[in-house]
Amino acid sequence: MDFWMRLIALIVQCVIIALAATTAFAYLTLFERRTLARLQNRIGPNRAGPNGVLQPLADAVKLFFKEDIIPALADRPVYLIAPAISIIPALIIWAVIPLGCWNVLGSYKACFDPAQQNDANSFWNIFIVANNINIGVLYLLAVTSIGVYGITLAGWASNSKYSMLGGIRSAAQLVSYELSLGLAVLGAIMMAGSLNTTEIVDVQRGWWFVIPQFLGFVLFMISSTAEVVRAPFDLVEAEQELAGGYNTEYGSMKFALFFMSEYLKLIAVSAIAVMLYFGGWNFPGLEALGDTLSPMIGVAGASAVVGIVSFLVFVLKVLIFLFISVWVRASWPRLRYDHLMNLGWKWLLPMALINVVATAAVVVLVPDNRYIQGIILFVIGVVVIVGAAALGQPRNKHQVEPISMAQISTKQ
Amino acid sequence: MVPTTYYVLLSAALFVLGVLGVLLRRNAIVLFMSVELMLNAANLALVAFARERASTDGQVLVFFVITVAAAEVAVGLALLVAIFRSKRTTDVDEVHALNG
Amino acid sequence: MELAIFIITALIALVGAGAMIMSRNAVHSALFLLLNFAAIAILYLLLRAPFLFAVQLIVYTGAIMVLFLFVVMLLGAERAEDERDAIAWQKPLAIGLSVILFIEALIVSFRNGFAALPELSAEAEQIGAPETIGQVLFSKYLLPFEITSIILLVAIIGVIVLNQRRKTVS
Amino acid sequence: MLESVSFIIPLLPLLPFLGFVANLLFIRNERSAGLIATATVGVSFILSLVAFILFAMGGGSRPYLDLVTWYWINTGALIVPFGFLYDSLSSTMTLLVTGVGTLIHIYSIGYMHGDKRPVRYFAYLNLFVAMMLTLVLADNLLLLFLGWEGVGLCSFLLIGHWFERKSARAAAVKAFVVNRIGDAGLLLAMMAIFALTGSLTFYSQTHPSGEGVLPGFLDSTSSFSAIFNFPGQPMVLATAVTFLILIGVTGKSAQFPLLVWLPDAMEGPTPVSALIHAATMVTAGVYLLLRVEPLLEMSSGTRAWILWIGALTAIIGATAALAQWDIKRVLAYSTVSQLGFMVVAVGLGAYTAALFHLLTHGVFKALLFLGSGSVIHAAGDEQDMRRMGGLRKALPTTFWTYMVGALALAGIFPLAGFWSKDEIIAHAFEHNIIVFGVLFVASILTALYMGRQIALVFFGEQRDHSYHPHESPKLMTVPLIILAVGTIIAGVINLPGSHFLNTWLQPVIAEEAAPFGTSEIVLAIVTTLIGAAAFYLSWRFYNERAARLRANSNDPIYRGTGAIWEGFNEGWYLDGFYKAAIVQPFRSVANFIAQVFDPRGIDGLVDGIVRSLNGASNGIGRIQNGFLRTYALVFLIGVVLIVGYFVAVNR
Repeated sequence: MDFWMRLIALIVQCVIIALAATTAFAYLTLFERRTLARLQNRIGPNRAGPNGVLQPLADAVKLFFKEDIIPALADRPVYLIAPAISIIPALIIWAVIPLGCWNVLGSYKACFDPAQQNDANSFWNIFIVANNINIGVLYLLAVTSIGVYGITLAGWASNSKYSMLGGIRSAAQLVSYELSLGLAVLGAIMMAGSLNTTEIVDVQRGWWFVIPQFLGFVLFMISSTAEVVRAPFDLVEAEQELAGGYNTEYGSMKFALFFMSEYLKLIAVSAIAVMLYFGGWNFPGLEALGDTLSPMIGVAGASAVVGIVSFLVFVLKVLIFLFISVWVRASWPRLRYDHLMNLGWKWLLPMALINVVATAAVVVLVPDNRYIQGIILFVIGVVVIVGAAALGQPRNKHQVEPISMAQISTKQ
Repeated sequence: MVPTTYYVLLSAALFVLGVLGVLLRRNAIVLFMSVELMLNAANLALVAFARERASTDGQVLVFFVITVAAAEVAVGLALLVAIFRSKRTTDVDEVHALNG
Repeated sequence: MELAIFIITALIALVGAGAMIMSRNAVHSALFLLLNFAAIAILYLLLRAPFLFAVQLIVYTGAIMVLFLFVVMLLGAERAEDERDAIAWQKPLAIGLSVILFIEALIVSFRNGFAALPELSAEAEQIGAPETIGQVLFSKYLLPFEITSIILLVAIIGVIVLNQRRKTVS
Repeated sequence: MLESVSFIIPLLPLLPFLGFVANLLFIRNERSAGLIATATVGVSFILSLVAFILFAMGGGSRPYLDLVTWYWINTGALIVPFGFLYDSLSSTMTLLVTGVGTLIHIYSIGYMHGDKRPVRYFAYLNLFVAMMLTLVLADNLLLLFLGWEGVGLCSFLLIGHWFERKSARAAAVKAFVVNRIGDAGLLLAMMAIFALTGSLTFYSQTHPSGEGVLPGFLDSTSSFSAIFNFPGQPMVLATAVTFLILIGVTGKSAQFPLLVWLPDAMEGPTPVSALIHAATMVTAGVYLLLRVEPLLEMSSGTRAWILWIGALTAIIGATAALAQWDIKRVLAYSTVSQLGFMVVAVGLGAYTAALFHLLTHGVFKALLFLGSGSVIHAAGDEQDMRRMGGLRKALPTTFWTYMVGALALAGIFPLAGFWSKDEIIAHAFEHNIIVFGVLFVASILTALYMGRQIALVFFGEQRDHSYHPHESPKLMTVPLIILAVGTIIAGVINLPGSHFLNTWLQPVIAEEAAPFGTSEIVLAIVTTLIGAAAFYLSWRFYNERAARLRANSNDPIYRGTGAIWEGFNEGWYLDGFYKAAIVQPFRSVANFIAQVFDPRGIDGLVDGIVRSLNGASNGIGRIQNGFLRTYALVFLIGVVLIVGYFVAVNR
């Protein structure tokens, strides 16, 4: 009985999350276009619906009805399967991200006190995480690492020079940045002492990892941006160089799937950043809110409110990250390919290693007081970042690369 | 629970397929992949045995195998690229000259 | 239920492996192998080895196969078997020997029987947990672990040396 | 005083050896080589003289001096000291070897002047003397054997000194090979002795561990008295052992079956011939017989063999000497004959007489060889007596000294040869009348061939005028004069009645001096008179006919004797016999092996192996085709087999 209930609930969860994610993607495009437009001192799409809220729908309709072209020399099966391979990881990555805490059968207190999670494996305990497995972070890494296939295969299957270059670039870039990404995450894992995502969120209550893992956070942001092929690391699809990159030969819905997977991954990465460094759905006063409400609307009601609020808090935090992402895209020029590789291998990787070593040392040497740990690690992190920045300064004026105007582009 | 023998049989089948790949294919890369397939088949058997004995050791062994396989693939592919540079081919039969 | 999952996954794995060696295109081969690896990863989950599941995905699918694809694409070597087989005579021999090998495996299997395994206790379920593996890895298998790290280091150096561009003296 | 003797004795062989080393390694010119070589041997002679005197003065208390310098081999069972035995026998031999050796060295300086390899020559000469002294002074058989082989080696090297000449090479090889046959006998004898007594030393001495005695085999003769069941005929072990020794002696001392090497040894430089024939090498055999005298005394069988071999050798040598044209070959066969005399003496039990004749013969034969060397030198390296004649006027010193030597050899009173030879003949007359007859004929023949030689070389007119004879330098004539003086007076050491040598040898050889009665005197007078008559007649006969001799003409008596003369000339065809019986079969076997067996059999085998290996490697090489997949296939075969083994057989 329990098994079937669980299966049905899982399916429901999956459908909900998938639909929510795609919807979120759709509106993220609108959000990005509007925000970019504002940052560039223009208006952006505002014709479809009030303030352009129906613009994503219009785009979708347009893409659906575009003619589906398959290049004659393409490798058909791979060409067709590549968008699917691309979208799948972007969706399944959500399985282990804790979106909030709604203890349906028990008290909201369980969300804040691990001791009361007496039935940790029960499905009803924490609703909003789709699958609470003990290798959550590893799962995240695994899925992100699969993400490379879609792009690479699309590039290869198109049988076109530009696509091919884009595909190869993506393969190299993703494999390179995966290392520093994983190592950056490792710091947070060591602090938390667990690979379980809910536990990581739990541990951060009142003391977000962004402080002790400041260096890790910075590294994570940079390498995750590269990992989702987002500006300024979007060389894979650089129009100026590659005429659009791996998806040059794709059109209509297949292109839409790539597009979607990119944005979904962006959202997912932002969610992971929130989860790892900003306490996930945690927010100061959340427990107090439950305490205040429970006498009024009962424990179940309070739990529901806390669950919804925690979810909203989570979404808010992710939104902030998304905004930052757009902001970065609007501000920073694209890197040159060799610079990209240099950055990944020669700067981020050593820094991530320093982070791992420092974290491990501090965790072992100062075992109990997380505040002191945090302060020490924060100082170390700042020193390393500043030092790296200083070291990275061009020593010779002649070596300064000419900086072109930020390349701002929208898709389509 | 699934009997261990099923896993072992599956592992054997995969292994034999890997052997066939090594023996029949000439593309060095595919050949290499077949070797990886054989490694995975062995891994699967190891994990199955670890499950039967409820022991962690088998899994640790598999972990080592995977790690070393990664190193092996890196070196092997580097060799392949080096060979390709001089011979312009990845056909193993093309590199059968035993001297020079 | 679990048996059903096993059979489906095993079939996927077999099909993946078979298609891998049959496929004329190296990229297709790689993709089929990927499928096979994914199936094996799922089998790891069935065998209570979630850590290995993750490692399999990260290392094999995330790194090794990417590397394969990368090399195939880089070299444009997806089709390398256009000419006639120089040693075609060994094809039937190879198939025959492989069949014999499989028959031997069958004999062993049938000799061992097909008794289903008992359910594991909650404690024993932990054999594949990352904590357990970490414990064993850093105590009982510390030396192999260190040696593996050295192997990796050597591999890194070896790869770099192998593909170093010769600096032209000028 | 004896302590100083023990200090001196090791120096005797050591000094010439040092001379050898110096000449071998450091000296590069003829003059210093000759000086060094002569000086070392000369000093050695003086020292042996000193030692002899000291020993003679203090020797009464101790019959011999056994001086162990160190243990050569010390393995528990086999103990071989590197020791020197100094007794009356070896001291006498030492004097002969060093004395005559010194004179020959001096002579060599003159004779070898202008030679191509003088340094090497003198080095070998020194080594020769050193080895001979080692042989003489050795206190055990193995060390004696070292010297024995050493002189064999040196004779090989010196006979082949002019190895550019094919005949010299052949002679050297012949000497070496023939000697090896005898050496094999001596080796077997040594093994037998060691097996019987567990020792190789002659006399008992202190055991190296400091306790007990290391028995000497001559002291434990009872070991040899056992009966040895030789098929068909039992014999005393002593007979077997001494017979083996006798084989060695026949090789070294050129006795009957193995005498062929000695005449050919004339291919070496003349001083070498003198050394081989007079002082060293050939005397070694006789010395060995004297040394093992206690064993010989136990075996009448061997002594009979010795006797008859000696007699046969004496007559072969004498007759062959009669029919030679080469001045040195005459002397060589004469040596063979005289050695036969000595061996006969041993066979008769007249050991002292043997040694006496050995000493006197050593002196006058050295004189004769050096004299012939002088003649050859004067005649421009011509050795054929038919090309000589009338050299009396050109070479007065040589002539007179040679005359003394010849008369001594012929046994003319009162020269040394008379005393010693007559003693042997007297012994033979007393013990064995047949042997006496043989020896008597041999001694007449001796007078005949010496008369013939004197007549052909020194009298008449010079028949070949292609050279201008001139007297040799002082370096060569002075030794001749010294030796001639020695020849004249050497008889005194064992004059009948005084028996000085007998007394001297008493501690070593328990032999009573032979009685000297009327019959001996008559015998001596008769032999001397007959000898002198033969000498004169022969001189007269050849002197008259010498003028008609030409380079290739036959001997005057050839017409009467014909084939007999031819047989004598060929040394009783012993060489031919060996050639036909041994060399030719050996050669045909070798030819068969070289021309049939080797190319077809061995080469065929080797080629076959190579071809089969080639084929195999070609076949195997085809497996190594470089195809990775084939290797994998082979690997798979192995896997299938091993897994199959575990599945089917070893479950």
